[in-house]
Amino acid sequence: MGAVLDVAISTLLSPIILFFALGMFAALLRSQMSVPEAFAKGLAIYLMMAIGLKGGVEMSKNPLTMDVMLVLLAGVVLSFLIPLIAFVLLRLTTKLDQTNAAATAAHYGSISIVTFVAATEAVRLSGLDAGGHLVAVAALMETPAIITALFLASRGAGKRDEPVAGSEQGELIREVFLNASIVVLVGALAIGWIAGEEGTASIQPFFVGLFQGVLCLFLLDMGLSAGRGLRQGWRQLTAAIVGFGLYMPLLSAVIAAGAAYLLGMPPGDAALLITLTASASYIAVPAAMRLALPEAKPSIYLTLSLGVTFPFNVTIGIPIYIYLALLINGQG
Amino acid sequence: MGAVLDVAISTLLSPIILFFALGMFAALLRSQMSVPEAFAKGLAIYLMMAIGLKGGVEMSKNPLTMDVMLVLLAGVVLSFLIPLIAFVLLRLTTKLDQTNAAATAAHYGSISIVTFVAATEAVRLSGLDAGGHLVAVAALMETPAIITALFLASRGAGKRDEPVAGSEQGELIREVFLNASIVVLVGALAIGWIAGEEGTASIQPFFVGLFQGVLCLFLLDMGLSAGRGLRQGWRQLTAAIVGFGLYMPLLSAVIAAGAAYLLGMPPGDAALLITLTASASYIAVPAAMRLALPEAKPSIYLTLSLGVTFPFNVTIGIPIYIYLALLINGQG
Amino acid sequence: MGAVLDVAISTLLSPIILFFALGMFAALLRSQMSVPEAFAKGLAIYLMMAIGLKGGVEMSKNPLTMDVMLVLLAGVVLSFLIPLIAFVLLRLTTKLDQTNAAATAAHYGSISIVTFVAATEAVRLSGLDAGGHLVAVAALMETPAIITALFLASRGAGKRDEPVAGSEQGELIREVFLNASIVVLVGALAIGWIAGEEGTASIQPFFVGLFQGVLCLFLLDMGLSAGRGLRQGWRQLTAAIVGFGLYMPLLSAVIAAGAAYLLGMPPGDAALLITLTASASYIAVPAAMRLALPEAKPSIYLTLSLGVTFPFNVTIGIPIYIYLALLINGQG
Amino acid sequence: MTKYLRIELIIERMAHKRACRVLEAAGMTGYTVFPAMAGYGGSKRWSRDTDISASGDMVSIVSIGDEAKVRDTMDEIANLLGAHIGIVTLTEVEVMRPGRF
Amino acid sequence: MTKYLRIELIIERMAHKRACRVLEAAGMTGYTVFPAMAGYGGSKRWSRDTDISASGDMVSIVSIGDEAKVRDTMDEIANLLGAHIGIVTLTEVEVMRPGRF
Amino acid sequence: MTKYLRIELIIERMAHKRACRVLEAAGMTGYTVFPAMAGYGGSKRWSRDTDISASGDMVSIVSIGDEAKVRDTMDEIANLLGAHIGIVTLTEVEVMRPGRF
Ligand SMILES: Nc1ncnc2c1ncn2[C@@H]1O[C@H](COP(=O)(O)O)[C@@H](O)[C@H]1O
Ligand SMILES: Nc1ncnc2c1ncn2[C@@H]1O[C@H](COP(=O)(O)O)[C@@H](O)[C@H]1O
Ligand SMILES: Nc1ncnc2c1ncn2[C@@H]1O[C@H](COP(=O)(O)O)[C@@H](O)[C@H]1O
Ligand code: NA
Ligand code: NA
Ligand code: NA
Repeated sequence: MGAVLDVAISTLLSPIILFFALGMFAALLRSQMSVPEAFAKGLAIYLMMAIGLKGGVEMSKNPLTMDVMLVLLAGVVLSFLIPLIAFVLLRLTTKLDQTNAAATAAHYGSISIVTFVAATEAVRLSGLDAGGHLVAVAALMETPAIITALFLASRGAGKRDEPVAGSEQGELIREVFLNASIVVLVGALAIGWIAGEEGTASIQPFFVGLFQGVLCLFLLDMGLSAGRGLRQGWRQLTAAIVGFGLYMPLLSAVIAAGAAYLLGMPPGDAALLITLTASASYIAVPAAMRLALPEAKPSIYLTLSLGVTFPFNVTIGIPIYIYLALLINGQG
Repeated sequence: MGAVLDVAISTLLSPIILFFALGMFAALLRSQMSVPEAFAKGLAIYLMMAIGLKGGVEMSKNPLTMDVMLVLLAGVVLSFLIPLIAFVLLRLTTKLDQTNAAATAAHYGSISIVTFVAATEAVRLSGLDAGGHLVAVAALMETPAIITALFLASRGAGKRDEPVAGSEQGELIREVFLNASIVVLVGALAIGWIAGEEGTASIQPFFVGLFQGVLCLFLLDMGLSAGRGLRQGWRQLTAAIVGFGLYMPLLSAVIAAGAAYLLGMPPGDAALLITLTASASYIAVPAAMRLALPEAKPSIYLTLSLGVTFPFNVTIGIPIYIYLALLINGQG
Repeated sequence: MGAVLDVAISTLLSPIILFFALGMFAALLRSQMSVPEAFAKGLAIYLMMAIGLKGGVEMSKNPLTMDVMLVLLAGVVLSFLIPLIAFVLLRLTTKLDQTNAAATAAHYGSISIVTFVAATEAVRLSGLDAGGHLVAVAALMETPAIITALFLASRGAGKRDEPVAGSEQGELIREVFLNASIVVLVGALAIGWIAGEEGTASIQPFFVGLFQGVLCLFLLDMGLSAGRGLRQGWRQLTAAIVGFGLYMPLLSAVIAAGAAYLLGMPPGDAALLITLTASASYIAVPAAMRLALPEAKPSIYLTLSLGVTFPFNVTIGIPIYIYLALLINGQG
Repeated sequence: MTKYLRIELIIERMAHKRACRVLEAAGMTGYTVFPAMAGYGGSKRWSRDTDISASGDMVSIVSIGDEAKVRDTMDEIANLLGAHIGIVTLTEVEVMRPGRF
Repeated sequence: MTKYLRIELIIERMAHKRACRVLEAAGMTGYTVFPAMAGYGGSKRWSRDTDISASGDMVSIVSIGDEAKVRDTMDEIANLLGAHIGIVTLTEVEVMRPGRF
Repeated sequence: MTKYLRIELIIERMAHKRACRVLEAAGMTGYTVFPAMAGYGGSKRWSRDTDISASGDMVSIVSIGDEAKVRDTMDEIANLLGAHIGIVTLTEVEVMRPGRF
């Protein structure tokens, strides 16, 4: 427990989280500063390449075992499943209508790559190890939640039958399965796997050496986004909705911990699977929702995911998830 | 003296200054090349994060002494004071009206972070040391000059009484005290201070290792901006105005040297305080002036600050300022 | 021969090429992902600075010999000459009209810096050495081809006599001789030469350490561009045109190999000269053509150069060019 | 005399390809898309540089065509805007080289 | 029949929030802001990518509303443009879904 | 009463300086250039972020002036568009502060 507290404190005082706090603070004080969108998007691509490569290189060191395959499968199942639970809870405890509840649920079934990265750091600081295949799990968990949400939103009568004008066969599928983060994560994972440690040696200074620093810059921007979203959108959030943004990750975490326990995952891997399940999307899913459920309100699902759940996860959540992972391994 | 000449020459031949010269040269030859604004702005944020972190880490090594506090105070006083002198000189020697003179004066009271960074390099090359708190001085010196200038501009009769339509209580204050460079400099300084050397070790490759290189890229862009500004704006500058852009930094430098002497500052610190005082703003103050004194002409104050004073400072000025700093320490 | 095959394979499996393939693959699958233009353009400037500096530093180590001068001259002559051959072949084998044939020919006479960089890597992997002056050759080879093409396009009757409205004396010359890549390449080369190894030591972590990694990111973007161009433009390309895009580089390579043989160039240098001659422009020349020959169709020349020749060169071409270079040195 | 209209369609960036397909399908000869950087509507503000998800981003699609074709296009556009947020205006314009529309 | 007008206000980027506040205060239902990249006026040129201070940048604010509301807004806009550089045009437009303005 | 026209010229980015020079030479008091991000014409699509050569990029140049001056400008613009791709529209607008045009 003491060790977990140490992790919690060193997480909170790490420059990455401090820059996030700086951004959030500046936005709440209504500073006009911003990171240009093109630059931030470039950094996001860098981060995903780096994560993918790292995972791929690590995976290239060990053969693909049945255990690994089961973890991948567990991730997919969790991503399909969590939105169901989230949807039911939202409908019972908040006043959100079917569409908004489904759209919000999709966010919680999908994942946040930055939360994943922050957890990777915390896991390392805790002296634990995690396998490269968790990056593959992350990529796999992005989309199933969207499918569940679309199913939930379309249930019941009165739904639009004819497609929206101009919509095209396959456009949603392309958006969902071939969005930047999946293409880059999976592609870089494969490249890391093929090229291996030796083949990627010459690009390590860029992708490994700079990773932490770039993350600081990116989190400054995320803090600005989250703070501004919160300042502008908090009126749309009732107490019940905010509550959901705080207890849902914990609930997801417990479910994921159960799965990790059943699969006998080592603590590092388990901590990352739990974090992925507990994290909520704020890039890929909002984009997909604009196409698939345009009548759902971004000011609800985005404010909640980026302004409430993300800050909660990277500060308080991750130490809890590591603790859970130790617990199921009898080391809590 | 010989040592100073050496510094002067190695300053002039450092890649940083050579890239600035390249940009200026290309712009004067009317090359169409440009660095995309979003990319340059991203690099500027990086540079300020790096400077702030470095200062903060250094400050974390020593306790905050009374001496440090006095230097901070001296910076603030100089920033308040210099615009008064600049304003009087501009009104006496040029034909600028009250508003334009006040706006221009604000630029010379505030500071240029890139000039500061170039001086930091030159100080290091001269074998001197400088304290991290000079970064805090830089942040503190950005804004007082703006306040003085607004006061100068609003004196006298016939000034607008009712506020501009759409202007909002506090918008100027936010712009002035919470602009990107202050938020990032002060924030990163605090983060460096809190996290210390150990806490920032993992982000050093990004923020320390790359600093000089990024600076080259940024100065290429500054050269392009300065050259293009000069080419398009030189017609607006009379000889008297250009003269001001060259002697004002020297005058400021002498005043700052006096302050540094009174405070007994070591040569490295003194050189940086002198440079800050001698430098002129070209990002933060122009932005504030567009809001506060929209009738003042950017083609005057910006061309002068970016096209005349900045090149003067980074080439000839800095070696002189180091020499002054050695002089007041009896080492000239 | 075995060694060449090894190079071919390690070229094909290097992360740089794999990222290019990833981008191309994603684009062909119609993924919506993209690298923001401002970010990609910033990276391009970085890459050219890095290449120029490296070449300049290497050149600073040896005196400028007559041999070097002759290689520079050979590059210029090849760039003037190749478009003539390309033009004749295009007119004979395809249905392109005079203007489109001339515009396309210009691309093949000029060079691709990224192909050059990829060849530099492959040369290094083959255990060969190459001189820094090849960077100067690259810069010199960019423009002569454009002049030849303009001459070819303007031959014959019925050509526009009066200039296009708004066109300005010298605008084309500035675009052609002072475009970003020439300014940055030549400027950085000069700076590297002046500052030398010692003077550039502090910027090496940025410009040398990161180079390979940045290249991966840039090639991901190039793959996306090439793939998308191909997907949208392939209908404009007849088999004869595609054929030209594949045999023309080989023909250019053989001619350049002849020149290299006559000049007695060592294998590393020869491989790079051959690659430059075989490579085709996709940034500088298209821009110049929009100004000088606006009636030529980008969907032809750009799709061919970026979608056909570039992928051919970086995968299959480069190993062949290295083999040719060994051959003329009696080591094939 | 043929009358020409300029369609200006301000729509979510994520949905703009749908609008583009509608315009193409209706036989408009061309259109041009411009990125917006900020906006306000329904008492909410958005700004490109401060929203990491970019889900609030809008673009403006400008397309010029003759009246008949533009009027035809409007039905499908209305269908599209039933699902998405956005506004459309039509302005009468004079064109050069009318033959090309 | 209600007439609808499209306001196009080209103004300094630094001052655009003031204009936005004016529009909001006047009860316009929405507006959209577009970044300009270059321009010319008063015999001076500016260009976004070549001015590091960004102090010359302009933006265009487009806002559609019914005539009455737009006319009301113009007084305050005039006050704003007394202090800032910028130009305003009003164009008569046809709107779809008039109810929303 | 003087009539004011708004020129909107959608033209290739590479050629936009030529258009700007034409406008300046014709005595227009100002213009503003906006970057486009995508478009369609001649059954080809282009998109800024996906074309590394940027040779397909278009911009929109907006310039407001009185009718006489705008009409004068059109001849030279026609000459320019003989060589380059692009479209021009003229719209009648109401201006504030007419003195400045
Ligand atoms: N009257 C209007 N004029 C111009 N743009 C508008 C207007 N109303 C809405 N918009 C744009 O459309 C977006 C969505 O508006 P709304 O549909 O009202 O939520 C806003 O953020 C604006 O960018
Ligand atoms: N007649 C005009 N048409 C379009 N934009 C203009 C016009 N006049 C001025 N502008 C824009 O407003 C800016 C400032 O112009 P000025 O107020 O004349 O200094 C210029 O740089 C242009 O971007
Ligand atoms: N009718 C139109 N309305 C708006 N923009 C157009 C139109 N036609 C062409 N464009 C723009 O001009 C570019 C070139 O078109 P084109 O000259 O038809 O090849 C297109 O990619 C569009 O950006
Ligand atoms: Na989740
Ligand atoms: Na100063
Ligand atoms: Na070539």
